[in-house]
Amino acid sequence: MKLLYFAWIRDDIGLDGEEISLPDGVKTVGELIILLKSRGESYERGLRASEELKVAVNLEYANLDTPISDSDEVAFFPPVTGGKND
Amino acid sequence: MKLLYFAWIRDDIGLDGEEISLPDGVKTVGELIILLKSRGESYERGLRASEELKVAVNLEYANLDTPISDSDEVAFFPPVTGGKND
Amino acid sequence: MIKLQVEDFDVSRELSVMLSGHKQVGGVCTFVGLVREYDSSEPLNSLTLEHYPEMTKKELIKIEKQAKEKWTLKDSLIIHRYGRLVPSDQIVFVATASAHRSDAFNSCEYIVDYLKTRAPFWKKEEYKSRVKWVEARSSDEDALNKWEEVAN
Amino acid sequence: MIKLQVEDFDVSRELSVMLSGHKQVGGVCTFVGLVREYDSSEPLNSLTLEHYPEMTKKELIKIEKQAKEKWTLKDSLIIHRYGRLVPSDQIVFVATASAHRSDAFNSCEYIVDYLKTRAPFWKKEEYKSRVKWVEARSSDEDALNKWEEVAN
Repeated sequence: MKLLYFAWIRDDIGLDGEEISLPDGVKTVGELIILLKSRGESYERGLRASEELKVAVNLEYANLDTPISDSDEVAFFPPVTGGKND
Repeated sequence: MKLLYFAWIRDDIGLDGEEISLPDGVKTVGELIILLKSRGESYERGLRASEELKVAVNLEYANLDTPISDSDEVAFFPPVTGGKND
Repeated sequence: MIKLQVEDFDVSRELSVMLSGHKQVGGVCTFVGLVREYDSSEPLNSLTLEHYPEMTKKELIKIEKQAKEKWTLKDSLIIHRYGRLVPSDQIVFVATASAHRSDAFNSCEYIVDYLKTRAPFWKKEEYKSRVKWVEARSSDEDALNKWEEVAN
Repeated sequence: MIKLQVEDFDVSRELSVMLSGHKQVGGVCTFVGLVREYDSSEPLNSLTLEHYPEMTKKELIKIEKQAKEKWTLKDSLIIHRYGRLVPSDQIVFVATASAHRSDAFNSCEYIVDYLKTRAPFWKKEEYKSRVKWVEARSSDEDALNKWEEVAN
């Protein structure tokens, strides 16, 4: 599975992305977040405040219940602030 | 008094404007229209359909009751169609 | 700023002149009105815009002032051409610059709606075989009514 | 049409390319978003726009498609820059061309509102002494809600 981290989540985790193999029993975005947070403080910090964390699975907005598989691309990012700074 | 005619009103009357002296008893826009219409068929036609006729006295939108005097500029024109042709 | 002119205008240049010196503008909404060729059997040769210069200027200044009272604008610009134009020519340009985009959008639409019904311009369409004065549309008056409701 | 680019854009040129061949366009509404310098004690040095390229493209195509389903448009264009920008730089350009001006205004504002909340862009502000990620504003979500109400 391909993971991507953007904006301050990337800064916190210290990686812009990584490849992982999805362990058995991790079948949703929510379960993936729990798994990643268990990897240490930088993940804990980067993926804090779940309600402000946005997730996309294969380029589509997803939520905690969205099912995932090993062939997916999952991106984690903060609420978007595009367009312009008004 | 200075009179101005625009768009198809000018085409009908055959003048883009004229100077007239306001006779006694003509004290409003409505009375001025009656006076002008009495001048002949071209005025009758140009100033027909009073509800679609727009009038400005000294550059401000006016109505039939607007008072006028000999020093005023009075313009007659159809509903405006500016901006663009959408 | 108000400009009434025969000449065409360059949108980029007008925007950059307007924006120079405004560092707190977050967004600019603009509207460009063009001479439109209707789906008709007859192609439009030209559109001639006649206006009442002194009154047009006065009305446009008034419309711009009202927009600046209703919304928080850093700057605004209205350019209106007159004279003989051909299909696809630019007729009118309205630009409103604000710190916040909703102010820019609303004020720009407001100015265009008012301009269509208050500014004394008249359009004469020239086709191959005839010349025709364009008649006012009631939908333009309807467009104005929505702003009255906002005001009340 | 969607363009994601580092380079600046010229509004006049983009408009004339978009409009060439559309003789029935009566009006074009555009929005230009700029890097804004806030009234703060500290001047803004730069704004860096990061994005998620594949997803951004997909989201912008979706937003444009939705706008074209809701309103009658002759054409539309969304240009969004990314990378490092400085105050007063152009960030985003949205243009919608229609036979009728209300369709142009509404669709342009719709696209800008959706773009602000759906397109995966993040902004990092660089000041003399600090660097700061810009946080999302709830007023952007509010701006979206008005379109939901229109839809219902």
